[in-house]
Amino acid sequence: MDKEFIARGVKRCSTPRFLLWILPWLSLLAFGLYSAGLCLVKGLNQTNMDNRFAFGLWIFLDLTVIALGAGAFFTGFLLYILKLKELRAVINSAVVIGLVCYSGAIAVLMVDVGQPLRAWFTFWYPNVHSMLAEVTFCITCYLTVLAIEYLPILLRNRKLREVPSFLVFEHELHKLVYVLAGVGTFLSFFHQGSLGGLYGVLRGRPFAFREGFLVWPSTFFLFIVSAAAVGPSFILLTTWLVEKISRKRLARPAVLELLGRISGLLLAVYVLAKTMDTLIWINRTSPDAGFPAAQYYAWRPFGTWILFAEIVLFGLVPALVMLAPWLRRRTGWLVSAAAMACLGVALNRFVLTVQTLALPTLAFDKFLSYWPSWQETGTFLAVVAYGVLVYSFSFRYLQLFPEERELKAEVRQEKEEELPAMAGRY
Amino acid sequence: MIARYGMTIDVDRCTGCGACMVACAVENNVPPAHQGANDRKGITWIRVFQVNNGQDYPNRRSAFVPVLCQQCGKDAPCASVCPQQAVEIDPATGIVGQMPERCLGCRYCMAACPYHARYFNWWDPAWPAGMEKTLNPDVAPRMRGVVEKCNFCHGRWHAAIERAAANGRSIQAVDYVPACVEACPTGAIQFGDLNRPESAPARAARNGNSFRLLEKIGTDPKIYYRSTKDWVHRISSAPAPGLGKERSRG
Amino acid sequence: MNTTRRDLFKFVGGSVVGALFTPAPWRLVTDTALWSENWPGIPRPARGEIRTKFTHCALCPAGCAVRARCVGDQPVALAGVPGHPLSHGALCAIGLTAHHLPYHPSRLKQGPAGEAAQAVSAAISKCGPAQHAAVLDLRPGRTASWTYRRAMASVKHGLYLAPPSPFGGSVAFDLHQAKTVLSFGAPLLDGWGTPGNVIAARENFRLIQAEPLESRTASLADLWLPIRPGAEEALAQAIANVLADGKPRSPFAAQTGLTEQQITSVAEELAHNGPALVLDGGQIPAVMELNRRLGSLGRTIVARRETPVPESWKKAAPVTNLASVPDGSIRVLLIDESVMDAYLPWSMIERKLVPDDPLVVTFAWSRQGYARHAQYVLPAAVYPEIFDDIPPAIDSVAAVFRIAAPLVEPPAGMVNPSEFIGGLAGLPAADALRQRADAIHQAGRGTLFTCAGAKSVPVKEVKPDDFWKALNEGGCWLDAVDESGAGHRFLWPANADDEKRSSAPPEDLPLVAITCETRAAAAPLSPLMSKLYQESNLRLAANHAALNPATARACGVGEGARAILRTHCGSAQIEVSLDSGVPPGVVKVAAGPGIMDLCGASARAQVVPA
Amino acid sequence: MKHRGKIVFLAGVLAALGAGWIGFPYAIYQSRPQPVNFSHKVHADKAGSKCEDCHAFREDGSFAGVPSLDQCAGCHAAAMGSTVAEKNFIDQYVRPQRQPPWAVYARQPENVYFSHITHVKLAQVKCERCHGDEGSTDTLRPYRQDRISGYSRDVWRGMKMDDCVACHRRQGLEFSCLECHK
Repeated sequence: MDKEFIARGVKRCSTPRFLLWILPWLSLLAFGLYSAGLCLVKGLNQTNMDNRFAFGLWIFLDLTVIALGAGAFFTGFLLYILKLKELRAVINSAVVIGLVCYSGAIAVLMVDVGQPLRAWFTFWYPNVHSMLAEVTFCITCYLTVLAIEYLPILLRNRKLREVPSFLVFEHELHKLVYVLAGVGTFLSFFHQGSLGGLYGVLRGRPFAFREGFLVWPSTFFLFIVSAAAVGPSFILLTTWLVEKISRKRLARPAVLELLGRISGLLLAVYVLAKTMDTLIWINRTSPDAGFPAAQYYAWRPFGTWILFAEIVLFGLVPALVMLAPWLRRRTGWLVSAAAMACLGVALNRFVLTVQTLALPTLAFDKFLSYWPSWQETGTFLAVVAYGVLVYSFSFRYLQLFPEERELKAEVRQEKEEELPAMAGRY
Repeated sequence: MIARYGMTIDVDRCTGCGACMVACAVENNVPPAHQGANDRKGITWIRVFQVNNGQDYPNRRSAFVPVLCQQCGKDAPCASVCPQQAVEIDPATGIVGQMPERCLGCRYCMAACPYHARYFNWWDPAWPAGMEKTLNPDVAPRMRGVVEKCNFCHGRWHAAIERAAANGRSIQAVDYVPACVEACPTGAIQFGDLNRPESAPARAARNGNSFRLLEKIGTDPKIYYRSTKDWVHRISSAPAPGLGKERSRG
Repeated sequence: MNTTRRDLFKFVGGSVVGALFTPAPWRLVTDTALWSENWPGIPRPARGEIRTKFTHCALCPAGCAVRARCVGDQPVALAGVPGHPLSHGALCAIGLTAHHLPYHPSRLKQGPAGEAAQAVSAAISKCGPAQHAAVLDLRPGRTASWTYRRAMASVKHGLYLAPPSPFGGSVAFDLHQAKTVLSFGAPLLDGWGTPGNVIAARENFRLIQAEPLESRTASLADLWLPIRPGAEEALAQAIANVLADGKPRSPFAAQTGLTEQQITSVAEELAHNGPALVLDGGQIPAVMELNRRLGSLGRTIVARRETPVPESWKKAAPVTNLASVPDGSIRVLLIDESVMDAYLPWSMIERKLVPDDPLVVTFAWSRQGYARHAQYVLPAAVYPEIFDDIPPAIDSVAAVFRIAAPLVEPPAGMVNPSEFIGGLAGLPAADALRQRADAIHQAGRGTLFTCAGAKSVPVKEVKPDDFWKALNEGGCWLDAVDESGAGHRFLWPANADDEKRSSAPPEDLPLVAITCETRAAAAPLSPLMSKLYQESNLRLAANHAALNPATARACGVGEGARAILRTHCGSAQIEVSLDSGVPPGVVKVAAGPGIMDLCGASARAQVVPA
Repeated sequence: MKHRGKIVFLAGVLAALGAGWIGFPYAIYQSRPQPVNFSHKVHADKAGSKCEDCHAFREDGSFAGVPSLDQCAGCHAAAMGSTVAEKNFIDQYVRPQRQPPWAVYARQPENVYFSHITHVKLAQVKCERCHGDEGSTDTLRPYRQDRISGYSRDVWRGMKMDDCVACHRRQGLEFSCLECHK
């Protein structure tokens, strides 16, 4: 029934089946919105955060999600600025993912603050020294950029094209795309960095505090590199996932491999930098603050294993895998390496947010534990569901993978006849 | 800087009676605990911790340490992080001010504070019926969802200024004492202007038995603790895991 | 021409664009932000002229002087009165928040006064030969106490009961004279006597605290002797031995859990660094014997004169020690718990009542205390509403007279205990305080301290009306110190419940429960005290207990676990926390009325998982 | 017709502008009459009283603000003039000893600390500087308060934080938030 919305030349599953697919996600979203509503109406006493664990699941989610969403700007950067034409195959998908991640992050932030009605003060009375102000500015700006980047994709929808003015508008927008990519890249570099700075500047938390260059602590730069590294990995991962779920070939293996290579390369750089940073921190920064670094890892359960997992297991290993051509060529290795890279960055964000707050700072403090309440978890899940939904709709009605059509043609006919039932889960 | 208000707290004199904690709450219109509150969700601008030498009975020795906002120096960890200038250091008094009406409740400053001296309003303030009549008119009650903390009883500072103006005295670097200082029955807490060499905290700053919490992280606090016991001095440094367990109550 | 949907879109689009160029959206954004400053539920403190009133705190026998900061007539903050001869400007946490008490959620608003009065007179007429109608006064020595005694003198079978007290109450411990103080678990620095006075004297004496737990006092003492629970008497004996013949006799020394050398050094200090003073919580004869041997009697333990009373009052019932009343002999018991020095375990009172339907009437501010056991609960005014005097504290050498003048008007429907009990005997009790004040003025001794100017004047120089006026404005009368007191005969303390101490530990009660925070059980607490008991764990909250980890393991309970505390008086639920500073085999439990009924000061106990 | 679309769009713009500039400023306030039709003018001229006669300072330097009933009753125990306003005042408030529920035009938000004495006595700021010529008005205009924030309209015009800050900045007396907030 919604055929005229679906792009020409691609096949999508029947409407009922699509509804069946989005139904669980919708219900999850509904539940999430309910729990978020509770937090907004009744206040943050609905969460398990407290004065000592001032940040919890949500901030961890924000940092992670934005790191993963970095694929949007970085792919744009590679494609439009560095002219890596192959990446045209995934750029639209990247933009949607970016949009999802950033809007989701901002939505959660609005629930996370105690007085959302005053959130705009940050723009009216900004404190230029605050990393959080920097973050807020960049993220909101970049979200607008993403929205503008998303528009052409949206307007290219088969039905909307019928409006002539839209077509013109879309065309005009398209000329902007290079500018947008440039601006987006700049903004993203900045706020990925400030997100890192968020914790690096906390001199009161020697576990997170880092020295740096100019006004920025080292985490500022580490975050940029790690985000840039993991962004492509995440796009790789999602593309592969969508291919699996939709039973379609959406991008050529070469594209995924390229993504993998870029990811691997940057990840290697990141691991190197991170290692150096850690060594400096262990041997200078932390002891200077009177905190022998060994102490941090004496508080169970956060032993040195977490450091190892973060740098070696989920850093070095995937980097090497993605750098080794013969491994990269095997989809299994490539995808799992990408997954590990994503996990590694998530772990890094977890350490910075949760472990930092769990560790005592005063001699008579205790090691703290925290477990999110169902309202927090619900809100978290809402973002996931929201992401899946937006992506599903975009995938169904928009051209996320330009190569899909050609690839479809290449696909041998009989394959489709063999198993018509399986044709197009979407 | 006109004045630099600070405190000296003699740990050896503190009996842990808690008078300072309730006097503070009375002065600053801090509501009684919501029944869901605990020692991590409550609001105690000044909180007395019972610390001990880490040994067991019968060798256990305890001391009481009142911890309030340490009123850090010019690079206070909380001031620089606030995204919308709700935290600032008053150049006229050196007091680290927190503006609940400007605060959006992001709690970044709480994560930044190593002394856990900042408190979030997890609930809307609530007093038993009729008890709101006992609120102090010099301090505005805060609303849910914002951060608050000790500001050396700013209401009293305002009152002191008015009194000075009425009596034709200078309104700069006025003399006043915060509620906790007034309430302390043993005189363990003393308050004064660090810029005046003869003031109690200024003298404490020069005293050999004085120490400040986590001096090494360079926050330059204005609260000087004092004790003749060596093991008490250990609380000024970083936590040590082994001792950490059972190291404190309060 | 008909409007299409596209027109509609265009119009809406246009108005949206237009709206952005009007103040409306921006003002709305601002207003909502401002609304969040004063949305419903955020109270607005009343403004008005700031006035100062003075009174005395009636929450404990210390009766500290209080300066109230009022907006108009409403007190908004309490503080001590610097320079006060007794309280020296100190005020404890409970006293600092007392102006909240009239609004306490669990406060009693009304009660069946008339009904109770009839029931009482009916029950009195039913009294058998050996039965009594008694008033239990939990703060003897007040003017109200005299009213009770006068009433009971004329009421048939009337009896006036007071809690057991050292030497019958007319004796003071003079810390200012002492050089060395040995305290057997007396909470010297945690609410004992007049806190301000103790602190003022603290510089001059060396404090040795003999106590199983590292209490607040122990942790601040110059020397803490961690003795075995219940070994106070043994230590006293052992020290006495040393004083007598140079070394402790073995059985005692062993029982204390201290080394002979420790005991000997303490004894020598007491002997050589005098004047000495030995204090204890529950009056132990051996301790008093020790004081006698150290020559403390008459030096650091001195007689205090009675505060003068009108001659006409002298025909009053004697003060009877509750402990010395035969069990099962009280048919009617009126308990005045509107003010309370200490909470007596209910079991101690209950066994004095007749077995067949005794009548218990209590005057209380809430149902938390003895009201739980009474047939009639009559709502009494609570400080700072009450109009009552506070007898001298245990550490005040001179007789004093100070009044808790009301800072707030009591609500309608409150019952005044002395008017009620006086009414039983047809005594007018309304202006008893004034009569007492006049009697004091006639006696002409001593000085009057006025808070406003913080100065003292001889009573002789004050006119009776001014004297009365001053007393109502927080003034305090201090008697001249009685030099003749040295020759005072000290009557030995009646040994309260020694059978419990002497009995061997029963198998099923392996632990010793020691109650702390006992003042919290006696005085009403402001909701704001949650700062100490709930929002921090500075003090152990009622019905919370601390155990040594080893002991807890043996009992099968862990940190934060709910458990049952059993004693020979019954059982109650407690919440357990672990503290390796608590001696093994001991339950440190915070007193609420329930726990006090269960354990008193200390009792054999058992802890089992709930 | 060709421009139809544009016209419709413009119509929308104009409609919004009208509503936003003319309708909204009225809608946002709710108006409340003062309890008594008090005339500053009469008291200033006839009674020859100055501002500080009624709006006095206390010894501790705090500002009494609107006088309490007994202060009014000091003169108006019985009618002095023949005005209806005075008669009503005496009947409704003086006799029953009921405080008139004055609505203070210049009442700042709860979190604002303003010291009259430092401004009036030390800085010699004239009352009119902030309050306008309230002292010479003959009637009390109705009190208008913002429907959402609940703040008085006068605060919005000339007594906003920005206005305070602007003046303090000129004097070089701008220190910190808690200087003027409580």
